[in-house]
Amino acid sequence: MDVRLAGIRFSYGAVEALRGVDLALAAGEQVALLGPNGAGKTTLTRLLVALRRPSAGRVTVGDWEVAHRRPDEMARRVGYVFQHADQQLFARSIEEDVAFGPRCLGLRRPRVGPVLEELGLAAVARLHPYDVPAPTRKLVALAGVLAMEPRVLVLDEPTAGLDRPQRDLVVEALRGRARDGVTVLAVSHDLGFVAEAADRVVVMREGRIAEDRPVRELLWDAPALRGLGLRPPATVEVSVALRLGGRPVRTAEVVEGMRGVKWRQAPE
Amino acid sequence: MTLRDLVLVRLGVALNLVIGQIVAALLLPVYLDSVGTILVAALVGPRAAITAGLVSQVLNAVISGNFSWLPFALVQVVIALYAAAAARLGLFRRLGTAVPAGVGMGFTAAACSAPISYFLFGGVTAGGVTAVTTVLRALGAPLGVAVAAASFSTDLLDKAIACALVCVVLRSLPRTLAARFPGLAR
Amino acid sequence: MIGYVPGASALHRAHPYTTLAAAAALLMGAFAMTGPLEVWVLVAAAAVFAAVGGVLRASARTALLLSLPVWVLLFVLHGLLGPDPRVAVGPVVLSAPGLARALVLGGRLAAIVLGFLTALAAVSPHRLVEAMTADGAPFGRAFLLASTLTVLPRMRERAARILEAQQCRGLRLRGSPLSRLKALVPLALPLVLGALAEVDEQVLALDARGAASGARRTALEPPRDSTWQRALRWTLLLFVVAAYAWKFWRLRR
Amino acid sequence: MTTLVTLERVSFGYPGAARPALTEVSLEVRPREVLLVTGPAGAGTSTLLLVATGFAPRVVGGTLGGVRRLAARRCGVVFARPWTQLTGLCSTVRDEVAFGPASLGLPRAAVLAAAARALEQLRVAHLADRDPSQLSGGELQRVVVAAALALEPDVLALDDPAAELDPEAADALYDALPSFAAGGTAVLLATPDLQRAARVATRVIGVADGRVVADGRPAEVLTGTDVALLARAADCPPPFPVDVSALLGRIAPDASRRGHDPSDAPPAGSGPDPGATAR
Repeated sequence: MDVRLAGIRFSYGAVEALRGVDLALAAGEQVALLGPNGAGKTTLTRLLVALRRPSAGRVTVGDWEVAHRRPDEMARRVGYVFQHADQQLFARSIEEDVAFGPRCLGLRRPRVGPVLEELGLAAVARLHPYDVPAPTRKLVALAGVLAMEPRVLVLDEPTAGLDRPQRDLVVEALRGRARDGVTVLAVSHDLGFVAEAADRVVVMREGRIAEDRPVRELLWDAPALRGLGLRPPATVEVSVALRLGGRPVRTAEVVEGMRGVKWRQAPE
Repeated sequence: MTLRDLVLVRLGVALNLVIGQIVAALLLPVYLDSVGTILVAALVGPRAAITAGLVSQVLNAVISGNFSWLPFALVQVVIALYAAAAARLGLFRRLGTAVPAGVGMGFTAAACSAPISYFLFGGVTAGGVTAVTTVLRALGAPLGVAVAAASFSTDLLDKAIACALVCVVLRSLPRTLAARFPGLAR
Repeated sequence: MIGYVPGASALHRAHPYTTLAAAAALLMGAFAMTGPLEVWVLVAAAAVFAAVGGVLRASARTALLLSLPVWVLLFVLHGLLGPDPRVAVGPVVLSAPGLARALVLGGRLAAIVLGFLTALAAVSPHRLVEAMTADGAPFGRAFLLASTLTVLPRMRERAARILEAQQCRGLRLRGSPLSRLKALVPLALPLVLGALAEVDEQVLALDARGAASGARRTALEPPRDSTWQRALRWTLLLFVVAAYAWKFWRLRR
Repeated sequence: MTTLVTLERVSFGYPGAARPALTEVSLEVRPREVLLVTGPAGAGTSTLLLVATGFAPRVVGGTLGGVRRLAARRCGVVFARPWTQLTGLCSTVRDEVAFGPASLGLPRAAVLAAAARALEQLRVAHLADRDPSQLSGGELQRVVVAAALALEPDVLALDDPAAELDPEAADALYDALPSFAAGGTAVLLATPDLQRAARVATRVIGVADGRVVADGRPAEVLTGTDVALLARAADCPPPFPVDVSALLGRIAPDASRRGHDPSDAPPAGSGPDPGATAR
């Protein structure tokens, strides 16, 4: 579903957090939002679910004017995964907690089981959410949002604290949603994740959009990354070291580029 | 008290002071500002609960500036003792017993706070209670009756909901957390 | 203005126990006084206390803001609705004993609030903790006093996040009283469970840093106490005892 | 070399837990090592840190089996969330860092000296007079680590210490770990962030389902870094290279030419700085 922000301004008291933001996201697009702390990334994402109201400008999600909606109404279209989403769980089992959102929305046949399966949580479905490690709880919270079948997904640092297999599950889940036309917007510092799960990267600085580029362009632009205090992901580091062509960023692309490499045995 | 008890008391105090934020968002006509005290009574015991109640009262004063309410600390002590006794009797295990226990707690608390309110403050204390008192007094009820009626009507509902909520919390504790509190097993 | 105000007044420099003892004496004294005149003398004493601390104007303004609604209610509850005999004050006829009562109760409130606001403004939590440490007070006492206050902002922040998160999962905050009561569960439970789940980490962090070592903790900046300050604190105690003795002696007659 | 911690067939279960968190773990921790404990979520890495530092079962409860010998006088511990680890008693960073030594009742001068050293070591001396509650997460976590170091622990356990930090702050924290070890402290590290951990670890313990399944140098044991996973997917024979320089060392000279097409390569100067990648 299309998301459009036009001429957005927002202030916390005297501090202007957003100073004129225009951004359009198309259905099925996977976009990463980058920027230093305090650039306005989180504020921007909150506008999409009506948790904040802009002081100027318009936010639309599909044909909905967000200005006329409450957060619990926006939940029908926009799924928001909070940074510390592990702190929102409360039910006595993981599957019950995942079913909470769909139940609030009155979905008749919530797809709890498949979502748990997708995120590798089927084996722990009957456990109490606080009996699993915090990173797993984070996946539970993501499952809870996916089960609501949103048309737009907004995620704040979805991979912080996750290990690589868990991150790969998140990447796969997001790609699957995007193929179904879900718009995905993820705030993330984790460039390994961005490389896998974004086609486009929007960089914010001081309340404005500073850059808006295809992912392979930005991740191969080392000076730009250094300016953000970031190092290129391992996939790009390897590609540069091996002089692979075509600016690959995703694991599959790099592996493809490395095909035919002759390996030596490890030195003793 | 052990370090764990101290940290739990701090948690109870913070809960007492912060739960109002959630209650206000839901526009519920209660305070629930002793939920933390009751929880600590159930999880740790009477001594920790009394401490939580007293510290909450002092912090409330420090934050709001309403230091004249400090004498109501006595009510917090009574609530803590009642809650610890109710927990020991297992009344928080089911909603069916927790709610009546809460009503009883409301009675007890009001029976303590009404005289303090009457004798020390002439019936003028916290916002909601005072408004009810004034209306009743204007309708012709004697001051003592007005104060008592106002205190009881607000406290019964408040403590009944607070005890129900603590019951839900205790029932929702994951096994690994519950096992840290040997008192719960009783 | 509620809270510490940096400054260099005599109260700021005094030992924290002295300033707190003065505020406590005002509180205890206020409940001991029963006549309008005595109570308002105590209000004047509280004002002097605030002036010594250099925070008279700010404290008085806050105390007034806090007291004013109560004064109005006292006036209505006792002055208008109080018992006979009645006196005419300008155009209105008021209850004479009720008015006296309202003056006592209102003055009590003013003295207590003014006294504690001043103490709060003049005693930095840091110096109080240092004083208690130097005193060899048990760790728990200082911990509960200072630490509970510092966790509040984080707990509030967390409650706010939970409110937002559950709304984003479709939870409605409006509706019938029953549905709102039910909504308490998804909002309050994560707050409690999340906090309980962090207890272990907090205990470990404190334990690892020797909070339970049993040794007498070293005070880094112990506030200076003096003989005359100790004498002053004893005098305040005597004053409170005398005030209650006077009160009960009069009650018995 | 002395051994700070010895575990012999140690098992541990949390109170109320259905299964033990650790089963028959044997391990020796020696001074000056940065020991990475790694495994899938829930494998018991955090628990192993607590058992090896003596905090479990003493503080968290539970039952311990087997033989544990703790020669370490003092152990420190740091968790992911900096705000759970403040005492809440201290209104300046200096006081917060000094809290540990002060709690032991050391003389005032010694307390302040220890705090100053720790502040310097974490490069937070400039924050000494700030209120901890006003710091950013990254600054605060460095203060928390400094507070643990101020006690001069023999073993310092770090449980995903950079999970809440932005990449720059995380790099800074990991880069400081070898200096702790050089000072004689053994650093125990558990984290899913294998890329950063691989840069500093001197030894790796693999844990799965509460058991130690591997113990060796990073190059032998670490199979899950991003580079290792890439190499594995590209049919590299094990052991897999953990970082880019190791990867280059494993490639036969003529192979790197394949796939290289000058027209596709980034313009000079715009590609990532190869010097930085070999760090």
